[in-house]
Amino acid sequence: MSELTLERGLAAFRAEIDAPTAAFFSSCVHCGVCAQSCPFYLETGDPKYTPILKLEPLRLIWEAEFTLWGRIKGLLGLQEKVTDAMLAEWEELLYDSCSMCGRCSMVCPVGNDLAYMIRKSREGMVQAGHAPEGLINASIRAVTTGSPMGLQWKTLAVQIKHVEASTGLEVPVDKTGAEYLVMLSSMEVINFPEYLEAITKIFDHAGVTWTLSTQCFEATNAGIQIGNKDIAAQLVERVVAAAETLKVSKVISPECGHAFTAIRWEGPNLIGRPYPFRVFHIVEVLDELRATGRIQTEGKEDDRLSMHDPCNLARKSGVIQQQRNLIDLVAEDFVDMNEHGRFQWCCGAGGGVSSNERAEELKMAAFKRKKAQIEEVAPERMVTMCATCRTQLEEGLEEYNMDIPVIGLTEMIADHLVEKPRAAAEHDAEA
Amino acid sequence: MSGAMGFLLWVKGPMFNIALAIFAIGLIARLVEIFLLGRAPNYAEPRAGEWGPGLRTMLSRTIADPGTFKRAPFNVVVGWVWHIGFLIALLLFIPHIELFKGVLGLYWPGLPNPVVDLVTAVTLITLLATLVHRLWHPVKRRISTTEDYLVWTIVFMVVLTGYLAYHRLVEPYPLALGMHILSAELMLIMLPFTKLTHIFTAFIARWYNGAAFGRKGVQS
Amino acid sequence: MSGLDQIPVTIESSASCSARSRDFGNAPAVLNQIRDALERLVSSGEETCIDLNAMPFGPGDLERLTELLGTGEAEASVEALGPTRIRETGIPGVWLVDYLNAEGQRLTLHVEIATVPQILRPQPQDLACAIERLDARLTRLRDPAHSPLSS
Amino acid sequence: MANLKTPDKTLGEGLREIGLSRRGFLKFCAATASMMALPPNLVPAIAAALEQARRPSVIWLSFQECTGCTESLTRSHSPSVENLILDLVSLDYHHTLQAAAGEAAEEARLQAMEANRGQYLVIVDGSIPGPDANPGYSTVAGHSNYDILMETVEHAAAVIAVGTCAAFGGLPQAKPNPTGAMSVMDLVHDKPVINVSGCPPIPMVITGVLAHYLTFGRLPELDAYRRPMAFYGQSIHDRCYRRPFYDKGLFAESFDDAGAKLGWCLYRLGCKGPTTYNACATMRWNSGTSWPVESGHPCLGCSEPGFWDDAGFYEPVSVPIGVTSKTLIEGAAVGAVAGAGIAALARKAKKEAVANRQPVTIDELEQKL
Repeated sequence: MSELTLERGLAAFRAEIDAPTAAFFSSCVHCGVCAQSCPFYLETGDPKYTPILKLEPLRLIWEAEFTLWGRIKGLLGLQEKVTDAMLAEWEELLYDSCSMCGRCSMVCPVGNDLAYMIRKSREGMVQAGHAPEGLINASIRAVTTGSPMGLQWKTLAVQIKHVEASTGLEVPVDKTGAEYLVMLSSMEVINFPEYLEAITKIFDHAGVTWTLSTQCFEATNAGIQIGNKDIAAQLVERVVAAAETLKVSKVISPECGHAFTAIRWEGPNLIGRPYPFRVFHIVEVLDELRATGRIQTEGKEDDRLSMHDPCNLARKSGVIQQQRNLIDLVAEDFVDMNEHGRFQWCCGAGGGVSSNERAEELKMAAFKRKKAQIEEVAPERMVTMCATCRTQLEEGLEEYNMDIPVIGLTEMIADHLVEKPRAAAEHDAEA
Repeated sequence: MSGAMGFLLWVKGPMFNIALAIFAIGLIARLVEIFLLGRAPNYAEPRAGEWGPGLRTMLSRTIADPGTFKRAPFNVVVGWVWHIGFLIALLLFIPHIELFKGVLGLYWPGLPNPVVDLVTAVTLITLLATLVHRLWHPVKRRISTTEDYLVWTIVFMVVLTGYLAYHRLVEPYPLALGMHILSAELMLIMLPFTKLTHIFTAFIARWYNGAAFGRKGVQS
Repeated sequence: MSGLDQIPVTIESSASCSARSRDFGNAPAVLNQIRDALERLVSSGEETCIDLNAMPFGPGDLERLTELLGTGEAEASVEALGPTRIRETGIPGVWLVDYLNAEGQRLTLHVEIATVPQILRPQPQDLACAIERLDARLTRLRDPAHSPLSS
Repeated sequence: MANLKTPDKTLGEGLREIGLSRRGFLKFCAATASMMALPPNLVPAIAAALEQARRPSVIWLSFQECTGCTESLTRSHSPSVENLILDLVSLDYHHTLQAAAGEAAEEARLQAMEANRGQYLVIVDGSIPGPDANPGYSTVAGHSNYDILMETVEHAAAVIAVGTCAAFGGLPQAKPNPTGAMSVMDLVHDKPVINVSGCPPIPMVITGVLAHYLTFGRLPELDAYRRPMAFYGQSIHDRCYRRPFYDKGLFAESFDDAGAKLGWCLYRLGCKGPTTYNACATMRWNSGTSWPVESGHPCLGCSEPGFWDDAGFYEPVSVPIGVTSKTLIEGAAVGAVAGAGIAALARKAKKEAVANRQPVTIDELEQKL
């Protein structure tokens, strides 16, 4: 029976090295500025969490096998080797203390995209058998049950019934030819059922045709978080198959950061072909509806609101202005954090850290950076658009006894929809 | 022939050729190593092109974002000062321009010697500051390798010997000049095989970074 | 041969010939050196001699220096191994001593800071035999057989 | 040249005998001090020493040379003092100047050597084909330069190598050095050797060194290249009246530009002043009239070893020797091949890693729990 070995790990590291990786490692001057962008270092003060240090195994393989000098050093017996013990030591650095937020990639003076290389390093770690237990479990559940939390359609079916009862609207399921296929995340289904109700209302209000798929409802991708292409590709294939079955032209990624990265940016490359449909984050879709006048809102929230940009959505996907357009529609007193958008700070839970139980302490330490940011602008409530971020914010704020509720942006929009202009809106749209 | 003049003629002649050849071999090898690796095709629908954002990042990374400046002002300011000082001394000192003219055939106007002299003194001080920072700052101390100290030493030696030679503080002068040229040659030899490569590859790295983010609609 | 007159010749005005009426800034340094020496002369009587030949003068520097020093009242000449011309400058106690060879070419040029330049003073060894020499002449004067006078 | 034995009379007595007054002697000493580049306050000491000095015997050997050094010396323009110095030595053998010829000339040399055994000075101009070179490149009376040199210096008090050829090999030693030329100090190891380099040396420097020997009876303080510190202690650049322009960064860029006319620094025109140690800037040439830099021409560095093989007379000091962009291009070509080789190896390994890649399965992951 096959097993994960160091050799397979080294081969996977090797296979990941490309021109950008080589350019990045060639350029690092050990200035340490990346540490100043990493919440895990800043909030623990432990220099081993310096981002570039986390990449040492990948760098060693690059140096030994991809450079002239490394080859010469190898012949002289001077080249350091990557060992199983080293990878075991680095497991904490590559998983527990990195949310792949990509902030270091934005500040590195020589332009190294460190998050890109963390993602690559995890490929090697999985093949070498050095992934954290929490992420292994999530991956196994995702592949075997379709959801990293083991959630099944029947649970969702119950939710759908509730939504239909409370709104009096139909939640379309398996509707071939709808414009949008709506994907969900298990966390939303369990923790934030308001989301499904909100989009049901908004799409009804805007006259959008959409559907859920019983074949696949889960957009999150444990394979991306653990860092394995095989699992990630399997999970993406399920989404693609569902979309192709229902012949939709657009797929909507839910309020979840890494799910968007998985199906929007990595998906086509994992399956090795372009999609026959386009992928949008729900925030992008809502902003598009707003821009074309298909969302009519009334009333505004009058308390002081601030917003947390999910890393995967803002810095790593360029969705930054859209959520601000939407919040301006429904909030009177919105204040941005000092560093937001592409320079926002991670909540600390991304990149699989939240699925990695043993990283709990580090995760809460990293949150202190976000907490400080929140304290700076002192909002009464926080708005965000990622279920993982939202959970982390809620847990973190509670941990520090800060009475600041966190709400999803989509729900907030749904709460302000104009009640009866539906016929008119449809009329406008048709006109 | 031996002695200081013999040493100077050796570093100006055979040694310079050796250093230049190793530099050219190493640098081109490194660049070929990088570019021949290529990138996997990207099937994800792009939000924007790669070239524009890539080129912009090549320049924009020179200036730190305000947050980083606030958190690492020493890195940013001292890094800037010594890099600019080094470049001014390297590119705008008239004897150096004559060297470029002699080897490459390219030349440009220079700065008056006292200006370069002042800049060199500032560069030396800031270089010392970077060493102190490297030894003192926990992150820098943790990630520093022998190579970092070796590279620091050679860069410092290049500037220091240049300063000593200009002020003729070492006698005889051919020895002072020879030591300066030799230091520069050692730096040239080390360049393609150490982090000094960033002089060239940082711009490639920045392009890839800018292109990757730019493709996703973010100016990095 | 006819090719020679095809070479273009331009005659530039004397204004662009820079060696005239321009100095390279070395005179003030020497003047300061002279000033220090004068102070020593006044306070302790110590005399100083500066060899201007050893100065890295540029064209015009020497002229500038002598111009700044000016001309004094005393002038002397010594005929020994060619002429030596001694000239007091406008600064009392500062002398220019110009050693020339028989063809009038300069051997060396000194600035002497002294009450009287060394070369004008009788030499101690000469002074020692001065009385002897004068006595010889007196003897000759008393003994008419040895006239006419000659040395 | 008849009297081959060093006379017993002192220099002071000799000068007095030819009717020089004490003032004349003082003047002679002042001129000698200036010539030796010594400060005027040493004149009394020089006078006292010269008073007691004795006339040495000098043998002048000329090897692979152009007679420029002799020309420099004999055509110097303040003959009275330098002639006095030369008159005060007993020049017992000199190819160009001696009246005797053929065997009589060689006999004079041997006689002088015998008569002044252990006390005579040997002056050499020109380089010497070394012991391993073909001796036929330069012979005198059928004897190789090497043999004559070694024979003559054997009982000498000291050797003065006059001119860059004798001091450092000079022009004959320039690449590819067909005659296997060597300098005096390459060959003479057991006698004091003083180098008076320059192509030619400043005449006053040649006589200055003789005067020093004459005055103090010993050799002057020497630098690392065995040159008298008094003349070679400072570089041309340090004593150059155009130095302030270098310091300000004002350079002539061609021989007829405004900078050249204003007398700016000649560094960019190839001046070797920074690396050249000589007394031109203060002693000047042609009886103190001018010197190369004053006449608007960069210093060639003629008093330094290897000056003929440096980058070129009109290449600035900072320009490397024999380096062109060709080196870069050739290096780049080799680098491209090396880089491609490494990249090919890496790509092959990478391809293999991809081809042999085993997909991660749930079972494999489960084993790790």
